Amino acid sequence: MSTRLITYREAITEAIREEMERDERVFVYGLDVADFKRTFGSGKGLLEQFGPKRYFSTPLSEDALMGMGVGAAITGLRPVNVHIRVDFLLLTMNQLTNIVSCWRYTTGGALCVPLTIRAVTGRGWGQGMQHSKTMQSIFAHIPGLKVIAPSTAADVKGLLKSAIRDDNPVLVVEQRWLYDTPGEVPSDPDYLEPIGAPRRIREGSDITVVGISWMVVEAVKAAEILVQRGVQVEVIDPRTISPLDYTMIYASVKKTGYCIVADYDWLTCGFSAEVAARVQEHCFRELKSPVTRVGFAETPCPTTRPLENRFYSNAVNIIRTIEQKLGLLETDLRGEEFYSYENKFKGPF
Amino acid sequence: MSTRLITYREAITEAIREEMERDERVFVYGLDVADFKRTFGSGKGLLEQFGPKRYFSTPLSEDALMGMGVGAAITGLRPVNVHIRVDFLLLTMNQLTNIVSCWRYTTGGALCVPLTIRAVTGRGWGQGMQHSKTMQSIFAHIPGLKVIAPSTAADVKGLLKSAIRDDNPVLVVEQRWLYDTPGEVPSDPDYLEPIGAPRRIREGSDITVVGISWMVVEAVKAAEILVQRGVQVEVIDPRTISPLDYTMIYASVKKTGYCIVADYDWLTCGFSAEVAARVQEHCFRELKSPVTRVGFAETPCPTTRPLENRFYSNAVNIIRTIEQKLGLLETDLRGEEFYSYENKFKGPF
Amino acid sequence: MENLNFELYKKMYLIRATEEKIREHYAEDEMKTPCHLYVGGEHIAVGVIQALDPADYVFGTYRSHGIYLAKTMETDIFFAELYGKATGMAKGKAGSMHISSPRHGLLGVSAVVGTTIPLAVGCSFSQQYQNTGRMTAVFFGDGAIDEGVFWESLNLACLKKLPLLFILEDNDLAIHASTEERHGYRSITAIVRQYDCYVDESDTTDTEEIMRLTQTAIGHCHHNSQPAFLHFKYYRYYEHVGMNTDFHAGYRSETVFHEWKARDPVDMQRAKLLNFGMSEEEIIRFEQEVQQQLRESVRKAKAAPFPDPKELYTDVYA
Amino acid sequence: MENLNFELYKKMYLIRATEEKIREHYAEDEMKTPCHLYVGGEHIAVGVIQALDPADYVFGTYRSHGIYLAKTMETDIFFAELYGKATGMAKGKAGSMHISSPRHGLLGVSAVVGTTIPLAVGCSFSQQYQNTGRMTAVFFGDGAIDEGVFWESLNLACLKKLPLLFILEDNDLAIHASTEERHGYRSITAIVRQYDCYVDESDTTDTEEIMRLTQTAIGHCHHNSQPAFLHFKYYRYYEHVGMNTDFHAGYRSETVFHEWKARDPVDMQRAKLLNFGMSEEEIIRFEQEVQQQLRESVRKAKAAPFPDPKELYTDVYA
Ligand SMILES: Cc1ncc(C[n+]2csc(CCOP(=O)(O)OP(=O)(O)O)c2C)c(N)n1
Ligand SMILES: Cc1ncc(C[n+]2csc(CCOP(=O)(O)OP(=O)(O)O)c2C)c(N)n1
Ligand SMILES: [Mg+2]
Ligand SMILES: [Mg+2]
Repeated sequence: MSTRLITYREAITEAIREEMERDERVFVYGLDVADFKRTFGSGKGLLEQFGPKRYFSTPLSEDALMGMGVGAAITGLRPVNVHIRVDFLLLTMNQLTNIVSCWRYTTGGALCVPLTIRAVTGRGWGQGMQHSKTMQSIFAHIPGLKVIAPSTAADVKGLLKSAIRDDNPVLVVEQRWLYDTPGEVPSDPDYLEPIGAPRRIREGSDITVVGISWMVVEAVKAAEILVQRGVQVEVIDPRTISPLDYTMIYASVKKTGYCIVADYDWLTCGFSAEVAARVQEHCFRELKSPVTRVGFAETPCPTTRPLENRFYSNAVNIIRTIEQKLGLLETDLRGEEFYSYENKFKGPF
Repeated sequence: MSTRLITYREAITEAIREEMERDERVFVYGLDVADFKRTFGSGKGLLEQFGPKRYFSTPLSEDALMGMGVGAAITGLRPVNVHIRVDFLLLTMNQLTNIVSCWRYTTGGALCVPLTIRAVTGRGWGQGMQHSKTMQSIFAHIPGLKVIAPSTAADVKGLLKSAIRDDNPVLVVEQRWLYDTPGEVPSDPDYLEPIGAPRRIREGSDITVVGISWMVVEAVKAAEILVQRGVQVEVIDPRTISPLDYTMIYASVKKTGYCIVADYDWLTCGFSAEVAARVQEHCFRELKSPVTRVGFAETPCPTTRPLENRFYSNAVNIIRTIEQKLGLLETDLRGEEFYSYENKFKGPF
Repeated sequence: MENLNFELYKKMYLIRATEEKIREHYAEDEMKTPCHLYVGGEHIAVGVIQALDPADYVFGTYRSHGIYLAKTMETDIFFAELYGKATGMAKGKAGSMHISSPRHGLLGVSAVVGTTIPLAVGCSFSQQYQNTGRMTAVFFGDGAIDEGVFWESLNLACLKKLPLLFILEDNDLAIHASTEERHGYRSITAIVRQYDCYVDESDTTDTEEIMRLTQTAIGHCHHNSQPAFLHFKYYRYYEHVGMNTDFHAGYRSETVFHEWKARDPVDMQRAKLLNFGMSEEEIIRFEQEVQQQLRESVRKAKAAPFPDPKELYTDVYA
Repeated sequence: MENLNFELYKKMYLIRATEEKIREHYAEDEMKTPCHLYVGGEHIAVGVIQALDPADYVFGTYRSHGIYLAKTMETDIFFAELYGKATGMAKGKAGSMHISSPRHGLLGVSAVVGTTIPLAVGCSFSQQYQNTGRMTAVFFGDGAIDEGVFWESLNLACLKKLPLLFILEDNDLAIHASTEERHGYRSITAIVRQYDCYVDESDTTDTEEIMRLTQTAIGHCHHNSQPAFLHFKYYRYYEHVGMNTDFHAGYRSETVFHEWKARDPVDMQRAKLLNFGMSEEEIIRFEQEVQQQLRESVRKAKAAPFPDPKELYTDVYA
C-alpha cells in the first residue's frame, strides 16, 4: 500500500475531496467553510473544484443547520456539517439528541441519517473557556450517534471517509494542534479505517495508556522518554469514542496489568470514566492497581498561559502517573522538550 | 424535629413557597408554569400567593429564557427556571455550558449566578424518546454547574431550598414517578439538606447499591426482597450528581466489598461510569468483584409498553445482579409486586 | 368540482372519524401513547395536502394524525402503531407522537416543538439540489414560532430560495397559553412579509379555499423560486393532549368554541356535497365504509402481536 | 456643547489609541489573547454609552474593548487582563474576549455569538422587577441576528416591555461573510418595526448623533414602556480578529473602506472640536496624556505577576 507524508489538515481535505468526487450526494456546509481561510485550511480547493452548490457557507444558525442536515440526509444526500469549534455544537444539542440520534428509531428503520459532523477543538493562545471544549462524552452518551476523535493523519483520512460513507450520523472531533502533524497516509482512494476499532499506536508490555485525541501525542512522548529507562508503554488510541469495541484495550490491560486513561476532556462523567468502568469490569483479576485517569482540570479553561498550561494534562503528568503506578523514582525531565503552543508536534507517527 | 407525611410534589411546592416567602428576590418562570396544571401540580397555589410578577409562564423560548435567568441572577435576583421535561433543556445547552457554568470564572469571581433550574424526567404511558431523558452526566460533565437528583420528599424539599439559596447555578432533576411518593418531611422552614452529600437510605453489610433518582426506589425494593433471604443490602443515594463528596460511598464499599451502581440514565459515559471509576480507584483492595452498572438500554426510549419496560432497569435487575455477584441462587420472585406505571411507589421511605 | 369536494370530504371524514375512534377506545387503556387530537383542524391538513403532489414531502408535529391520514388514507398501520404493535410503522416504538410514512412522503413528526422545521428546510434543499421539482410542506403550531429555530429556518429557506411551504397551524394556544400572552408583536404575517417569501393568511374552515390558497402559494414558489408562508387559524376542539374538552379549566371560553363549531370544517364540507347534489344516502354509505375500515383497523391492531423484545435494540444504528 | 464633544472625543480617542497600542505591542507575543479590534466603530459605543446613565448596564461581544473603555475610562486593569496578569479583572482568566467591569455596569461579554442578548433581557427584567429605573444596553453584531436566540430575546423583551436597548453594530460582516450572503430579507429594521418596540437606524459616524438617537430611543422606552432597537452601520477597519487589514483577501473592497475612512468617526470628532474653537495644542495635550496613560498601563501590565497557579481552581463555584 503506497503512502505519502501529509498533514492531518491535508488528510481531511483529501478525505472530503475523494468522497465528493466519488459521490455527488456529498456536500459540505457550515459557518464560514467557504471563506478564504477554509476552516483552518482543511477545505482548501474544494470550493474551486465542486462549486458553491456543494460547498457553501451559511448564516450563523447552528440549530437550524443541523436540522437541515437531517432533512437532506433522509432524502438521499450525504451532508458534511462543519463547526469551527466543538463549543458551537452546543447550539445543536436539541437536534443531535432529540432528532439526529433517533430519527431512524422513530421511523422503525425506514429512514437513516447519513450525516457527518466535523467539529474542531481549539487550544492555546487564549482560546479560553468558550473555544476549547471537546465534550466527547456528552455526545457519546447519546445512543444512535457515532463519535470519533482521530489523532493521526492516516486515521483522520480513513475514518472521515468511513464517516461520510456511513449510513449513521457520525461526529468527528478534530483537535486543532493535530492539524499540523504529518503522517504517512495511504494513497488508495478506497483506503478506509473502521469506525469502532481502536489502534495500537505503540506496543509495550509494562503499562497501557489509552490516549485520546491530542493526548495520544503526549502519551507517545511519555513512552519515548520512559523507554530510555526500560519502561515499555503500550499506547492505544480508541479513535472511536462510541460505539467502541474494547477488545484490544482489554487484551492490552490483561497483558500489562496497569492502565492509565489520558483523556482530552474533563474527567467527571467523561469518556475516561467509561474506559475505567469497563476496564475494571473486564480486567478485574489482571489489574495490579486501579485504572487512573488524567485529563482537564475541573474548571473552565482559563485564558492566561500559565493557568492554561496547568489546565491541560500532558506527557509529564502521564510520566509521573506511570512512575507512581510502577513504583519508579521520578525521571529527570530537564533537557526534555515537550509540546506547547509554539512547539507543536512535528514528526510523523 | 417535627415532620409530616407529604408527597414529593408537595415538598417541591413547600420548598418554593417558603423560599419565595423568605426572599423577595426569588421568582419562578418557564413554559406553562402558571397554567392550571402548574407543572404536574408542583406549583399549586404559588401564582395565587405571589402573583404574576413572581410566578409566570413564558413563550416557548428555552434558550433565551435560560440566558434571561443568568441576567437576572447576576443583578440580584434568584430565578427558578422550570422545564417540564429534561429533554427541553437541550435547547439551553449553549447557555448552560458556555455561559451559566462559567460566568463567575469569566468575571474573576465578581459575579455569581444564583440560578435554580428544575427539570422533570418523564416516564411511562408512551413518553417515548423525547420525553424521558435524564442525562445527568451531560450536565455533571460541565464544571461550574451543580446537579442534584433527589429521590425522597424530604430530600427534594431540603435540597431544592438549598439550591435556591445557593450562589451557584443548580440543576434539579425530578423524576416524574417520584411526585406521588410520600415521605416524612421536616416542618422547620429552615430545614435544608446539603448539596454534595449522599444519604444512606438503608444500612446493610453485604453489598452496596448506589441508586440514583427512581432507582433508589427500585434498590430499596430489591433490598426488601433480599433481606428475607438474609442478604443485607446497603442503599446509598448520592442525591447530588456533581460535585459530590464520595466519602460515604467509599466507606460503604470498603465495608461490603461489593458495589452496584443503579443509574436512571444510559450507562455510556454516564454518572454510573464516574461512580465506578472512582470506586475502583478508592476501594481497589477491598472490592471483591468489579463495580457493576445497571441503567437504561443503550437505545432511544421506545413508546410501546413491552419494549419500554425492557428499556428501564428495575428491582429485578438489581436482585439478579446481586445474586450473581454474591454467588446466590436466583430468588423466586413470583408473588412479588414490582413498580410499574400503574403500580407506582406508594408507601413512605 | 364535485369529485374534488368528495375527495376532500373523504379525507376529512377519515380524520374526524379516526380521532373519534381513538376517543372511543382510549379509556380501555390499550393505546398507551399520548394523543394530541386534530379535531377542528381537518381542513388545513386536507386542503394543503390536496394542493400538493402525492410525491411531495411533509413534516409535522406530535399533532399529526391529520397529515398522516390525508397523506396515506390508511388506518391499519396507524392504529397498530398507536396500540404499540409489531405491525405499526415503527413496531410500536414511535406511537402517536412520532408517526411517519416515508413512502407516502411523510418523513416524520416530532414531539419537541419546532424541531421538524429545519428538517423541512433540509428536505427542500435536497429537492433543489437533486432538481426533483418536489415541494416540501412543514406543519407547525403557533407555539413553534416562539422558538429560535423557526426564525433561523425561515431565514435559511428564504436565503436559499427553497421550494418549501411553511404551514402555521394557529389555534391561538400553546398548551394553555394564548398567543397574546406569548408574543411581543401583533401579527406574525406582518413580520414574515418582510422576508423574501410569499405570505398569505386565512381563518377559513373551507377546505377548498385552503387548497386554493395553497395552490396559489405553490405557484408563487415555483414562479419566483421562493418559499411560502401560510398562516391558517383554526380552533382546537379538545384539550391539548387527551380525549376531553376542557372548557371548565377556564383558560378559554366555550363561546368561541361554538362560533367555530358553527362553521365546523367537516360539517361544512358535508353540506357542500349535499349542495352539489350528492345524496345523503351516498354520503352515509361512504361514512359507513370508513367506520367499517376503522373497526377493522382497531380489531387488527388489538389482535396483532407486540414487537419481539429484541426489537428494543434494532433500528438504533443502520 | 463643546464640553460634551470633548467628553465624547476623550472616550473615542482613548478607544482608538488603545487599539493602536495593542497593535503596537501585539507582535511581541505577550498578549496571548485573540483581539477583535473596534477601530471604525468608536462612535457607536461612545455615543450610546454617553446617552446612558453611568449606573446603567451594558453587555457586549468579544469585540468589546470600546464599550469597556467608554464605560470605565481605565486602562490599567484592561491591559493587565490582556497580558494575562493577576492584576486583570479576572486575573487573566478572561482575556480580551471576556472582559467585564461589573462595578461600572459592564456585566460581561461573550465569544459565542448572540449569547449575551438574553442576559441583557434578564438584566432589564431584573431592573423592572426591582424598579430601579436603570436601562440595559446590549451590543451585538449583524451575525448575531442570524441566531435564533436573538429572535427569542427580541420577542421576550417586547412582550415583557423591558427597558432594554438592542444595539445592532452592523459592519456588514460576520467574519468574512456579508449580510447579503446570510439574510433572506432586505431590511432587519423593517422586520423589527413589526414588533412592539421603538426602532431607529443610522449609518452616521457622528458620535453626537448616535448619542441623540439613543437619547430619543431611551425617552421612548421610558415613555412607552418598550424596548428599543437601534441599527447602526459602521465599517470594521481591520481583519475580523487580529491586527492587520485584509483587503488582499478579496472578500471586501478597499474602496468602500476609503469611503468610510473619509468620514472616520474619531477624525470627525476631532475636527468638531477645532470647529468649536478648541486649539490644536489643547487637543494634542490631551492626546499626549492618553498616550502617557497607555504607556503606563502597558508597563504596569508587563511588570505585573502572572496569577498564582492555584487561581486555576478559584472562581469556579461561589
Ligand atoms: C421545545 C419544547 N418545549 C416545550 C414543549 C412542551 N410542549 C408540548 S406541546 C407545546 C405547545 C405547542 O403549541 P403549538 O406549537 O401551538 O402546537 P399545538 O399543540 O397548538 O398544535 C409545548 C409547550 C415541547 N414539546 N418542546
Ligand atoms: C454561536 C457561534 N457561532 C460561530 C462563531 C464563530 N464566530 C466568531 S465571530 C463570528 C462572526 C460574528 O459576526 P458579527 O456578529 O457580525 O460580529 P462582528 O465580528 O462583526 O463584530 C463567528 C461566526 C461563534 N463565535 N459563535
Ligand atoms: Mg397552538
Ligand atoms: Mg458583523
